[in-house]
Amino acid sequence: MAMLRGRGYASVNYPTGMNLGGDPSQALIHATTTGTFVISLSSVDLGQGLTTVVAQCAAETLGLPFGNILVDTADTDTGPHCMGTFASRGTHRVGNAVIMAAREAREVMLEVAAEELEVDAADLETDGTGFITLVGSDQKKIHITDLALAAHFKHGRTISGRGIFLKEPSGVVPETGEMDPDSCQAHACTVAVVEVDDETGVVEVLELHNAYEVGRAINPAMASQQVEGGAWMGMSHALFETTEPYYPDRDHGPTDFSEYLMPGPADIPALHSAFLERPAGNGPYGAKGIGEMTANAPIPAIANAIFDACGVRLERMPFTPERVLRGLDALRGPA
Amino acid sequence: MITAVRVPASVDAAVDLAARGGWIMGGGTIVMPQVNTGAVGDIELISLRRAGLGGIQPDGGSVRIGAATTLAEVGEHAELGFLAAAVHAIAAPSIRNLATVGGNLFAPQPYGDFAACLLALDATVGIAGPAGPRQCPVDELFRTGPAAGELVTSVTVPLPPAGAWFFHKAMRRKLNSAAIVAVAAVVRTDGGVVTAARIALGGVAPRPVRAFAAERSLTGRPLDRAAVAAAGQAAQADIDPADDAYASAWYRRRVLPVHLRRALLADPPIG
Amino acid sequence: MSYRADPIDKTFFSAERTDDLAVVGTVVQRSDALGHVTGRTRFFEDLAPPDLLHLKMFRSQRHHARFSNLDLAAALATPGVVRILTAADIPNNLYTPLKLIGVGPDDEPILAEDTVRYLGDPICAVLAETEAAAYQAVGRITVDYTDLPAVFDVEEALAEGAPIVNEYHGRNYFSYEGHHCRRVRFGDVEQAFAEADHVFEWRYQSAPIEHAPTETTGCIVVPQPDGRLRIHSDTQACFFTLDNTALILRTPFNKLRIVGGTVGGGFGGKVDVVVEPVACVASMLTDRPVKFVYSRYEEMQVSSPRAAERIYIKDAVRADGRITGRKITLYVDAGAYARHSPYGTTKAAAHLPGPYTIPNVWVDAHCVFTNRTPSSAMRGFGVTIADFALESQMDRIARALAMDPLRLRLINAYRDGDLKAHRKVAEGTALVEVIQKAAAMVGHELPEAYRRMSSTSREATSREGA
Amino acid sequence: MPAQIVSLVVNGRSQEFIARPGSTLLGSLRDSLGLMAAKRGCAQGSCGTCTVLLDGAPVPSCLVAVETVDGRSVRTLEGVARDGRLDEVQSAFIDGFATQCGFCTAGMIMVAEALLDRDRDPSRADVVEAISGNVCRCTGYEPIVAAILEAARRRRDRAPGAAPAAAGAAPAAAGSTG
Repeated sequence: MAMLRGRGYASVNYPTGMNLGGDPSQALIHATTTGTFVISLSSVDLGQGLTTVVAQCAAETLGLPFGNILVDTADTDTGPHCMGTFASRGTHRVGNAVIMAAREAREVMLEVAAEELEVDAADLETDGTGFITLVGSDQKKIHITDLALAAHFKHGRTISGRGIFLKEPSGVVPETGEMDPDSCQAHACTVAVVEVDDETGVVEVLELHNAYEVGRAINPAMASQQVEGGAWMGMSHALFETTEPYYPDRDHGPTDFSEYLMPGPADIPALHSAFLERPAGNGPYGAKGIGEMTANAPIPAIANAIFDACGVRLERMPFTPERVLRGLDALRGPA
Repeated sequence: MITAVRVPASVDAAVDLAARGGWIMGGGTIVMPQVNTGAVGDIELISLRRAGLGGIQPDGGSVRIGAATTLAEVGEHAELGFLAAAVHAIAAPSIRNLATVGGNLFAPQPYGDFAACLLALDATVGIAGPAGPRQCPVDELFRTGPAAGELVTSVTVPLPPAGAWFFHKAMRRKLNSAAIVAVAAVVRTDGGVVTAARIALGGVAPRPVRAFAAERSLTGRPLDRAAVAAAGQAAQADIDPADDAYASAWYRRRVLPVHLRRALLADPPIG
Repeated sequence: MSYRADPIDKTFFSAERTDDLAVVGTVVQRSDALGHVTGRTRFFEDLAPPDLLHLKMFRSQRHHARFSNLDLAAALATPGVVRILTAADIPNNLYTPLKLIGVGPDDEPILAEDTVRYLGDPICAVLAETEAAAYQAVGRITVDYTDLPAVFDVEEALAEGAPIVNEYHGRNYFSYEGHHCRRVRFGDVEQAFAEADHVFEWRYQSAPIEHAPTETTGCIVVPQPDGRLRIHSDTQACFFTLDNTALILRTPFNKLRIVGGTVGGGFGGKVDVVVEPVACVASMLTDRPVKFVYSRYEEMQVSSPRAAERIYIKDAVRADGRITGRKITLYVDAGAYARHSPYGTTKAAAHLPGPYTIPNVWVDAHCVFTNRTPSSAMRGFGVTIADFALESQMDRIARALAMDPLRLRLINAYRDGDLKAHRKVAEGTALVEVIQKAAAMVGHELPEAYRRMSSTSREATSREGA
Repeated sequence: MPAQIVSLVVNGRSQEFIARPGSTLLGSLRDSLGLMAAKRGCAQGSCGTCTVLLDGAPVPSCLVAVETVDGRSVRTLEGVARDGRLDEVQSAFIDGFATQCGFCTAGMIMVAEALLDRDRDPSRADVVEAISGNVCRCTGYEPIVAAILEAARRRRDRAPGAAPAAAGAAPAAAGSTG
């Protein structure tokens, strides 16, 4: 018997946004009387962290602390339309809509501040701690809380903004497939190191190395969560998962988490990842969508590593011990 | 729909209730999934949780384990240390906190590794019923099942001699997996030669099964690779594997000799 | 610091990226984490309105059959059962979710009328005071089936004489503007094969994959004082669900309100609109709150999975590693109904031939109907399985040519300004750089010429194989 | 047979409620007591989202017929924070980005509480085994394992050498290996 080790590679790209466009999302933003900005959306956070990253985008655009932002979402009576959370579109579409809304609100904020400070709005800047200040002056400044109170009670202004992002819907030329399917593309290269038990066909993934180009990691810890969770799902798809283990035969479909096989905490590989950033011109601060793609590259990387380890080419997913062992048996010839 | 949940405070009370029908329940890990999906008719549940069936009592060369003893308790008991690895391979700790020794006898394959251990150990099952208490070998219980109204009260496990206990379970992941192949065996040797072998297999038949052909093949031979390989081939006659969500019958049959060898001989994989 | 924040290598694209941001690019704590660790986050099923009714579905036990004599008497007599909904109770029983973006035809009944097309196709919905009573009643429903021939293999489904899975399509494939598949035609692949040093053709296959969110798909519908319905849902797309539901209910859109946004894992599975419509009908007809939540069995076997795909790739390759032609035939196993599969198949066609610049490309991407659980959206669908095939193919080509697999990819990698097969000019590309970075991470040595490659320009030597 | 009155000590408080035959501990916590932290993920004991501590030991509450645990002590995630202050496991989960969708979090934290109550200095393997019955579909598990190990460190740092402080209502074993 032997444990055979191998390394495999895969490089991929992934489109951001609904295929062919036509998937708008809106955002509304307004300041409360004490200078908290409430973002109203109908977008859904599946756990990927949308509500956190769009608040970061709003804070960046407004020039205010992150703590000044609240997100109120996913109520169709109170939030404007969002196409939904799918197609790696949430951060990109909703982020852009929020930035557009926050820009409009920032303009009003600076206009009111200019009136309060009796200066030109073009000469004002935000300092990131909550103050709007005159460029080059320590004295001429006003805190957003005071400003918001003044806007409402004194100037009769709403510090608010509207945002929408829409990539216009487009079609496909049916004869040629000519189309404009995406807003931008993120990229990844994964290297897998596996060990194959040549007596049982069991594959263990020892290491996954990932390089991801994401445009901009708005929150690097949360981008890492996507890479890490996706790498696990990709490994799970590669080695374990299916609702029809004997596809296309329908029998023996798993019905619970005992039968539906996924790697557990004892089965996870060492993971090493790094980001590159090539900001997308149409992305929120350059960000591209990476929510979906992180499960993709590990699958062929593992297939290729298995071949490298033992010479068995897996053409069918998942790469079960049976499929690997049948391949090994075929290579070894009749016993 | 469940019509009542009874929690009798004695075995006699449990037997009385069981005589009227109803499902006996140990930890609930087999019964409650069916209750929760409505896959039961109008029945009573009879829980053994308070029937005084817990406890692990060493008695000379054997240990009596109450049927309501949890697998977690078995796994932590000093006298039963040789079974810790087998217990550890069953489900997850939170399930083992509920699942009982008695219940595991009725776990459908490819679950029920502990039952396979009991088969290899030639355990005796204590049974209570309308006709009074009785003892029966565990393999007989597997063949015949309990009679109507009977319930398992204990298992008594003869302790294997030092170095004679073997257990190995092939799984689809490292923890918390049903058996692809489970091998439990008591193999006695004298001067390296097998004098007696009692091998039970899980995951490869509708019930845990004795590998009689493998036992015959092994007995009288040195416990080495050649003998174990021959036993592995012989064991093909002992099994009746099926396809399921975990593995195909072909795969189970194909890897059985590998796992029998890994159970009986310590030869770590060569990296 | 106990979290993972993978390093950002700023040596790449340093001229295009800046470090002048204050909040973006920093690690702030997740705004939802406190609720999660205290148990205060409210998921839809944590709502407990009084007088709640439980809905359980009676489903097809056959792959393909006509049925008659649906007998509900014993079920209706079960204590606690309030009502049983059948197809006749659904105002617009026939739908398809992508009608909102102009995709048709309607091909899927909310509740089966006289035909079931997969194991698990919903037939009628039991409403009861308790979950147990609803389950018990479901177990007492009987129906007479007349089995119809079923087809499970995508290529058999497309063969002459195959049983028709879904008569609303009339054929076992989704029709794209009159074509039997989504096509890409770019250059002349046949000429590329004729001129190639090597031609490689292999086949790839996947099986259906479940999203397996820890929280199953479901909703609770609560009638409101103003006569509207408030739908607490774990949908991934509030308005998409609202609009589809309103169409099925034949009710004004503003009669409905979706409250959601807290979802116990989606991964694409909660984009289908499969629980809200029937739960809303149930709530309207009983004037009571109704909960319809999938059991784990339903989530595993009835909810739509990631489609199984079969992919044939034939490549024309020069001795130096340049891929000059790629012909791909893709079959997406949509199961019995279209759901989001026509979209996913087009998305797959758009993704092909992968992140490589290949001058001659031919793609036929078929969206095929079979008698299995309809597949639909899942994390990266159209791309995930294609990438398995494409990147396996790249590895096999490299081995056949005895080439470094990363150098093969770098030679063929798409760059800014390249024309893709779907005729969009590539921009913002970075495949070269992620390969270079990954190579560095694992100590995979690349020659100087390959380390100097860039996505922003194509080196003159690449056509000669660097 | 009619419904029964069941008594439990939940997070240190005595509670009584009426249970219909077939009710689970999970259903009773949620429907009768309004404690919603424990989740129904599968009702089969295979996902771990409903894990609570029964007399200090983690169990899937969906598999417990509630009449069978009458009189016993139950601890849920609602009983972990004290006076509004997060405990070490909760804070480590936040700081370590060990949550995404949050649906598995309650079960994961309760398993961790039971582990750290028994063992002040668990190994990585101990943590991995402890959570091996709990499914997470988002994170890939590693951040959860890391957060539990971090929580153990924080708890040791806070009370070096002391008996576990957070045993609370659960009469957990006071011994430790640390």
